[in-house]
Parts: sequence; C-alpha cells; structure tokens
Amino acid sequence: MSQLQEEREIILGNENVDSFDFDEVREFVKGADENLFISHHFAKKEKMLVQPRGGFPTYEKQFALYEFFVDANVDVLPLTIDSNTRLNDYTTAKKMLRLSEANEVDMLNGYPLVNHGYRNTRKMMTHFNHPVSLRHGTPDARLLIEIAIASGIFEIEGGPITYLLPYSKNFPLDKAFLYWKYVERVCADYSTLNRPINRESFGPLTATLVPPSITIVIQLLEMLLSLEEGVKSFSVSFSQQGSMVQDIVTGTVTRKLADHYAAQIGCEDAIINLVYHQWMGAFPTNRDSADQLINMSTVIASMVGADKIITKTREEAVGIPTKEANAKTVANTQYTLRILSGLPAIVDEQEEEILTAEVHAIMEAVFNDPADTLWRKVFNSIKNGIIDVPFSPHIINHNKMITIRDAQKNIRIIERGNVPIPDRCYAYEKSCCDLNKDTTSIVNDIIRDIGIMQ
Amino acid sequence: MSQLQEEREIILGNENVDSFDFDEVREFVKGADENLFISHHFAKKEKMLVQPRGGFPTYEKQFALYEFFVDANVDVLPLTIDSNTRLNDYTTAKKMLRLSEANEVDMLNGYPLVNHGYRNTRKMMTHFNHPVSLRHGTPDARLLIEIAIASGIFEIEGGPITYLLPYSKNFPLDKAFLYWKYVERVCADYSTLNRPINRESFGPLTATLVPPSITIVIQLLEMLLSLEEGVKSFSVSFSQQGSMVQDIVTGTVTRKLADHYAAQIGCEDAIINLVYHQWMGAFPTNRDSADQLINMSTVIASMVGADKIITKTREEAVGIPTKEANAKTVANTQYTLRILSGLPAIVDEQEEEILTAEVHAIMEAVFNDPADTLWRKVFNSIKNGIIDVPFSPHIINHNKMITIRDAQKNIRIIERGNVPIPDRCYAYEKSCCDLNKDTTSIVNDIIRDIGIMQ
Amino acid sequence: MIAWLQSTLNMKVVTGVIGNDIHVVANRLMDLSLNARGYEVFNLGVNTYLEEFFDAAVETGAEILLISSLNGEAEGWAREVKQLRAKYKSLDQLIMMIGGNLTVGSGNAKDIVPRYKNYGFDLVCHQVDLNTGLDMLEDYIKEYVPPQENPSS
Amino acid sequence: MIAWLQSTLNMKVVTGVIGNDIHVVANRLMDLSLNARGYEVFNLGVNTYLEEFFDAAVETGAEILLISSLNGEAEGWAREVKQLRAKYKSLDQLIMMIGGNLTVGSGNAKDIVPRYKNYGFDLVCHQVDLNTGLDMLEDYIKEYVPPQENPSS
Repeated sequence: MSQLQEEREIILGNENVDSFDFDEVREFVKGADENLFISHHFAKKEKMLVQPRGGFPTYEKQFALYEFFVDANVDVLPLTIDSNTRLNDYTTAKKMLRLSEANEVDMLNGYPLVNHGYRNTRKMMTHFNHPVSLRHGTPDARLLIEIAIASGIFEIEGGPITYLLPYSKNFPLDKAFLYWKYVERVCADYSTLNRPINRESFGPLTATLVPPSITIVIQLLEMLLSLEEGVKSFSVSFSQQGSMVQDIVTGTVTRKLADHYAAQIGCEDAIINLVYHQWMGAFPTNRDSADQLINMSTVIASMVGADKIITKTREEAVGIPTKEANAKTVANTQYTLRILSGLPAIVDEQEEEILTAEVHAIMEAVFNDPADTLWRKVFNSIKNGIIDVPFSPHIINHNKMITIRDAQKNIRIIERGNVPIPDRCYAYEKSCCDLNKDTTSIVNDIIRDIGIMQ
Repeated sequence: MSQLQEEREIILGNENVDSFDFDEVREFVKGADENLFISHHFAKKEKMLVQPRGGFPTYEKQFALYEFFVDANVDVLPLTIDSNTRLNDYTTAKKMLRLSEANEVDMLNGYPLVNHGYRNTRKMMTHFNHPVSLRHGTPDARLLIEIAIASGIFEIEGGPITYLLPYSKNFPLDKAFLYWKYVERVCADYSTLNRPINRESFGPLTATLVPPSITIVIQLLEMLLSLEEGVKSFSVSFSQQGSMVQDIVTGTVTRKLADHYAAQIGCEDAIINLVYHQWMGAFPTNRDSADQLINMSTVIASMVGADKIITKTREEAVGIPTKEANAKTVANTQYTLRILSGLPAIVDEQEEEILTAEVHAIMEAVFNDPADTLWRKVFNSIKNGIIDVPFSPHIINHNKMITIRDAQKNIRIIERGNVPIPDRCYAYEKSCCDLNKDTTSIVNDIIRDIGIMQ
Repeated sequence: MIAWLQSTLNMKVVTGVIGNDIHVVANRLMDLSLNARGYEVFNLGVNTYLEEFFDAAVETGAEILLISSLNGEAEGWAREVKQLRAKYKSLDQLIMMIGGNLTVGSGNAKDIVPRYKNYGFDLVCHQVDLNTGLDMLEDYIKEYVPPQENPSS
Repeated sequence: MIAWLQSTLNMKVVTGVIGNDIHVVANRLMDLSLNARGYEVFNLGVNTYLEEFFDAAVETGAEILLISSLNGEAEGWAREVKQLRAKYKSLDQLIMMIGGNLTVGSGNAKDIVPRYKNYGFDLVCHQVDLNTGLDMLEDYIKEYVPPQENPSS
C-alpha cells in the first residue's frame, strides 16, 4: 500500500465518515457521466460558463437551490461549505445541521458535506447531472475533498495560499502546504480514471487593492504546486479590479505566463483555464446599482475572454442571497453573454510588458530561494515578504506593500516593501499616481479606493 | 424686414399661438441662465451627459416627471411632443389636452407644446434650470421650435431626412428640406444672443439593420445643411448597432468625418458633439433582460466616448414607461458611468478604413449631383437611391439595399442597390457573411438579426 | 440581384400592408421573399387602403393580391372586400391572400380562417410564418383552376 | 518608507482589533496612519484578545494602547479592562484609547463615551473618522500630565 493510500485510510477513518468504500468510489468516478466534469465542458469551449455562489445546510434546501439554478440555465453549480466544516469542526456542524433540519431555520452558512456524507450527496449531484464546484476556504481540506469527489463533485477550489492568507490570522502556512499536497495527489489520482478533476485557485485573495502582479504570482505558484503532483486541469482566476484595461491586461498576462511556467516544468499537456470573479469588494447597498455592477462585470469578463465567470447577486451587500436573487443573476448573466457581440481585440503593450516583467521578477526571486522544494521556496518567500498580499490578516504576511488607484482606477504599487518589483516598473507604477499628498490624503484615498463601487 | 422675419410672423400668427412677443422672447434668450443651454454643458465636458425620454400631456404630469428626473440626477431633460402636434394638428391636440386635464387619463403620447404655449412652459423650464432637449419627429416643425426656444428649450432634435424617412410614407421630402431650413435659420439667429442653440440629428433612423455608412452619411449631410445656415453647435448621433466594435468604429469615423466636412465648408468654429442612443430596436419583454441590455449600452457608449447618451427603460417592450422606471434608468446609468473606469483605447484600422472609404464615396456621389444647392443634391440622391435607408416606409426610399449581420453581429451590406459602395468595400462586406444560403434562410437570418436583443 | 434571389415562377403580385399600419419590416421581408421566389412584385408599402390594392391589381394585371395586416385591425377593412371587388370586373381571376395578425387580442385560426374566406379571400394565414405562408401560396397556385368566364355574371 | 510617511512624534503604540473581528482593512489603515504620524507601531492585527494587548504593552514599553473594535461587540470585552489592567503594575501611565463601532445596533456617542471612560479608557471614539481620532490623540498627548507615582497604589 502506497504512503498516500495509508494516509487516505487514516483520514477517511474519521468518526464522522460512515465507512468509506474506496473501490466503490473508484468505480463511480470511472463510470461517471461526462457532464459532471467541468473539464469536459471547458473542452467543448462553446461559451463562457456561468457559476453562481450558494450553499444551504439541509439537503432539501440545497436541492431546491439547484432546481432554481437549473431553471435559470446555469452551467456550473456551486457547493459552498459551512464555516464549521472549514475549521474541521464536524461535531458542531453536525449539531447545527440537526437543528437546521428540525427548525427550518438555517444554523449554518453552507452545506456540511462531511456530515451529509457522499452516499446522500451523490444522489443530488447525479440527479442534476451538472458540473459542481466545491467552494470552501478550508486550510485542511483532506477529508472534505475525499467526500466531495466521492459525491461526484469534480472541481475543487482553493489552495494553500489563496485559502489561507485572506481568511486566517494564524493557521500555520507550512501545514497548509502539506494538506494541499494531499489534495493535489488525490485529485491527480482520480483524474486517471475518467475526465480530469479540475483544480481552481482563488484569485480574489483579500479583494482589496491587491495588485495584479501579486495575484498572478500566487495563481502561477498554486498552479505549479498542483501540476507538480499530477493534476491535469487547472483554473487560474482573478476578480474584477476596478479598471477595465487592467482586467484585460491581467487576463492576457495570466494566460501567457500560465502556459509559460507550466511548460517550464514539462506540463504542456495540462489544460489551463481562466476564471473571472465579478466584483468581490464592497458592494453598493442599492440593489439596482448592484445589478449595474454585476452586468458591467459580465461585459468585462467577456472582454477578458474568461472561460468561466463566478457571479454575485444584487443582495450582496445585504446578506446571504435568496435563491431567487441568485437564479436571477444567472439568467441575467446568460442573457448578457448571449447578446454581447463584436468584442474588439484589446492590447496594451506597455501595461503588458510592465506586468510581465514584475511577475517574472517575483517568480525568479521565489525560485532562487535556497529551499529544496517548491512549496518551501514559496513558504519562505511569503515569510520574507517577497510575496506580500495587501490587507491579509495573517501574521506571516509582511504588509509592507502599499497600493492605491490611479486616475483610471488601475491598482498601482506606491510602496513595494520586500517585493522585488524591478526598479523601472516601480518607477512607472509610482509615476501613474499623484504622490504629492500628505498621508492623511493618501489614507483617505485608500479608503475611497476600497469603496469605489459604492 | 427680412424675408425670414416675414415668414416667422406668418408662422407665429397661427390661431393656436397666443400673441408671440418677438422682442420679449429675444430678451429672454439673451438673459437666459447658461445652465439651460446644453452647449454650455458640452463645453464643460465633465462627463457624458445622460438624457432620458419622456413626455406627458399635462403640465402637472410633465412637471412631476421632471421632479423624478432631477432626483435621479439627470443631466438633460427631454420634452417629447405628442403625435398630433407632429402632424401639425393643433386642434386635435388641444381637444385631447383638455380631455387629459379633465379626466386624469392621458389622451396624448407627449406634451402638446404649441397648445401649452411658451409663457406657461417657460415657467417649468426656468424652474428646473436644466438643459432641455426637444424630441418630436415633425417634418414641419417651424411653429413648434419657435415656441420651444421661446420656452427656454435650447436643443432641437431632428432633421429633414432623419425625421421623415423612418416615420412617414408620403410626406413630400422637398417640403421637409425647406421647413428645416427655416428651423436652422431661427436656431442660428437665436444663437447670436447667448450660448448657441444646439441642433441634434436623429441617427437611429429606422433602427433596423441600417449600415453605419448610411447612418454617417445622413448625419454628415444634416450637419452640413445646419451649419450652412449658421448653426454653431450640432450633435451627430447613432444608436447601438449590435456589435461593440462596429459601434466604436462608427463613433471614431463619425467624429473624424464630421470635423473633416465641417472644415470643408469653412465651419471649423462649429462645435460638433457625439450622441449615443441605447438600443433602439426590438427590446426584450423580460424587464430584467431589458436592464442588462440598457447597462451594456451604457458601457459601450463609454467605450465609444459619446458626449451624451439617450436612455431607454426596462418597460420599453411593454408601452409608455412610468416616470419611476424612467428615473431608475437615469440613476442606474449615472452609477455605471461613475464606476466604469480604465477604458482601453480601441482602434480597428481595417474597419475604420473601409467605413471611411464608403462614406467618402457616397458623399462624393451626393456632391456630384448636378443640382445647385446642397439640399437639392441630397433630395436627388435619396430619390435615385444613392442614399438608401433599410426599412424606411417612405415611398421615395429605394429599398434596394439589403443588409444582414455577420457572425460578430456587425451589420454588413450584401446588396448595395444604387448606393455607390466602392467595389473593394462591397467585396469586403460580403466576404464577412455566409452567402451560400437559400433565400428562405437569408430572410430567416434577417428576422433573427432584427430580434438579436430578445 | 445577387445569386440567391432566383426562382422558377414568373407571376405578378401586388402586396402591401393594409390600413393605418406602419409595420415596414414585415412588408420589406415579404417583398424580398416574393422576389426571391420569382414573382414580379408591386409593393404598395405600408399604410395602404383597400381601394389602392384593387387599383394596383387592375393597373398591373396582377394574378395575385397579397395583403398583410399586422396591427389586428384588418377585420374593419376586410368586410368591404366583396363589395369593392365587385366594382372591378377584370379581377374575377385574382387570387386573394391575406396574412399576418388578423385579429385584435387572442383568437384562434379555426374561427378566423373561415371568417376571412367568407369575406372573399382564397388563402388566409393567421400568425403563420412568412415562408410557410408563401409555400401555401405556391401549392395553391399549382392546383388552381381559374373560374370559367360566366356570361351570366 | 516613502517620503510622505514622516512625522514629528516618536512614541510607541500598541494597536489591534479586539475580539472575534476580522476587519483587517481598518487595522491596516490604522497602522499606516500611525506610522505616518511618526509613532513606533506594534500592530497585533485582527482577532486579538485583551490580555494580548496588555502583554504587548508591557513587553514593548508602549506609551499608548489603541484598540479598534468594529463589529460592535467591544462591550463584552471592555468590562474586564480595569480588572485586567490592575494586574499589570507597569501600566499606570499607559494612555488607553478605543475607537471604531462601539455598540451593536445604533447607539449615540453621548451615552457610549462616558460608559467606556468608566471602563478605564482615556479616549473614546465612536464612529469617528480615523484621522479625526488620531488628531484627538495628539491633542490629548500634548496636554497629558502623567499621574505621579503614588506609593500607596
């Protein structure tokens, strides 16, 4: 028995798992309908895939949500996991699930997948026969993704950096890398049986003034960590940044460099797709304004040429959206994608060149770290501030980089900290901004820059 | 007394006009607040101006509509005229106005300006102190525009071609040219007293598969006919065509050629602005879809770089929009314009070159007509099909040009009729389309091409 | 005319939209389709009165009169068809067709078609697809036997 | 640090967001602003417990403790301030400030400020603009007379 298999048996021996039948699960994956695999839909490339957000505690409510989504002509169904499961607290999740079932009041902010188990959940997934994407935010997702794949969920979002730095203050980053290595290996293993399992990184990070160079570097690194373990289908992603041209340039550079770095480690055969998140920052409370923002995001996603778009709802600023609002966004987004035509090819050579140089410089610095494995190089680079994510709450993050928006609302780096932004790029970024201001004005600018969509 | 003044006194001697005081009106225009002049707002160029549509029969309802618009942060107020006034049937308009006032039911589809008179209407205009745009569709607008300017309405939409060919079956086109010559002269005369009165052409025409070359030619000709008479502020316009890149190219070429032809007749001093109409074709009946379409139009208008946008409402497919729906569109459009940033500069050299060559060729053919005045050259060119407007109901229009959409939804000319599209441009247009189809398919394509937004 | 505008027939047809109706799109598509099927088309356009249709049929010697009505107000005009046609002796062999949206509000073809046939139309297409309607016309023409000249009429 | 991050003061301040609160944006802006005003900043980040604040103040020898609370749950923690502070003898001269959104739901500053002063805070800013709050701190420092060491305490 391989070391991985030993570890899997320990993980799946968890008291909350009701006898995991490895052979049966492998048979299921082997024979699963191609429509359950998002990698199959990406391969068809007929249109940008539309994926909403959403998760409810009970099986019945999740089922009802999916019915709404399918009526609205959804392409990819989401399964958002509750926060107890994210913290591996299955006992509390179980209690809250029982209370939710008994009282018709939702006591969890998502679907407690481990507690529902794969036998039940698979019934729902095969019933709808749509690709499902697992959204969780879990640093240790080992058990969760085993149950997910056994249920017929063949896309796993997240990664050791993107699921940790935006959400956690002090979960150990080195542990996260090791837990995600397990995830990659399991995904790679199942990918040999049928269409590949798709892994997706979470590009939005803190969704607060993160410059595109940092976003792209982290996307590329999580992609490499995944391909290294044998994953064959990976989605890089980012969220609307506030400037149309910066989004388009970010998309172009991300695609180019993803192919470049995948080839560098001999993984030309892996399929890399690009995912665009509708605005993830502070939303307008006015629902009509929120609708405008969402539609604008869809238009920009089309100009970026994304392969998938992940949607928001008009109720974003208010709380957990109703299934009606969620389905309405799907229908609206599909309509917009259908009628939007004649997209111009947009190239901004200067911005592309600057951004590409920045990403290469940071990547090179990471690779030059003396550690022996990629994950340790990345770990060290975060620790010493070569990678610095603005507004991350995590203690390991440096927080020395400062960004503001220029007049076109492009995010610009005005203080690079330890991030090895090349001097000429740094000079360019600063030249785009008015820095003859006192700090009070700069801090006010940052506050305004965070709230640009309100 | 000049010949024009003689004619004006006859026109204003109409039994429906309650003693027109020429001197008082001149004094009013001379002293009018700059905010009433859209030409003043264009000159400030702070943002794209937002103008909704709307007209109600009674003073009270029109006033209430304006209150809604101003609350929604409107830039330009519309005054849409009823259809009886458009046909110069002031007697019926008067009767219907009285019935509307007595019964609280609207018996007219717009504001009967002549019957309300300028003394009353001016109170409303100066109260709101916003620029107002007169939208009417009247071939003989001589009396109407006199009353409009006397009321403080300093933008007049329309023209002899654009207000006739889309709306009328058999109103004599030569008469329309002469009636509009009067309008231009009166506008030019008042323009000497304060800021210029702005004239605006109606670019959407039939809003049905009109190719950009025809739209631009007609915009340029109405502009020249207006500048010839001394008008100093003119807006060329077009409506969303269905392909983003075709809209952008149309905007670029329209601006360039407007300046070019204005300079050719020595009118470099005239200010030419560009106006974009949100989609004027068949609207989706689903209100949410309509909202998406409207937002997309606003985004495209920004990419086109329009100076003003004229909005639609989510109730477009249903009937005359409520003031609430109308105000909501204004608020939504203003929000979108405020948050949309980082627009890329888009150039499609090939499309620009082709379109420019087409417009020059048609303009040259018009100028080569042997008639002695520009309006007679234009009249003859329409009559002999050098200018051919698809789907015009007018008997003078040739209807030999046939257009369909290519895969990117660009409108392409597949049958040029008598329009002197240069051979290489014609070959290019046809090469964009799949013409290996039987007629039944082509007719079905046209039906589908008309309904692309539904 | 470009290549796809060809056909086999060669009959004259007068067409147009009846009454206060400005549906120019349907009218242009009708024109295009009739031309493509090889008819010689005399298109009176939108906003045409019944008398104008008959005048044009006489003047052109058309074999077919094809009236479009889209705003649902055709019934007001159609009742006068028999009476008016009777004034034009030369129109005995004219094939008369009407199509479009033939009633205000919702009505069904079962009630509408016989009513219009009773008004004097040979072919009645209520909410029928343009090309289907023109196929019906072609079928009708193939099997059409013109009424014999009857000296007593 | 870039040019605009300069100032005149040179005092040590411990800051952070109290309790189960992940409002990192406010915390980073506070850090930035304090640095810009010339303070030496020890930022404990989000999700910090009261004990950690006092421990850090002792360890760094800070003159100022500036606690942010944004999710409105500060009252639950603030009640323990006096009791806890009493355990740390070296903190007698510590200037204690709290700012942010200091109550769940809507409350007004008139009620809230005295209540928090009673908990032991020298400066209380409820829904006060960040820069205004830091101006208040500077004014307070200028006029601050440290309590005399009192052998009986």
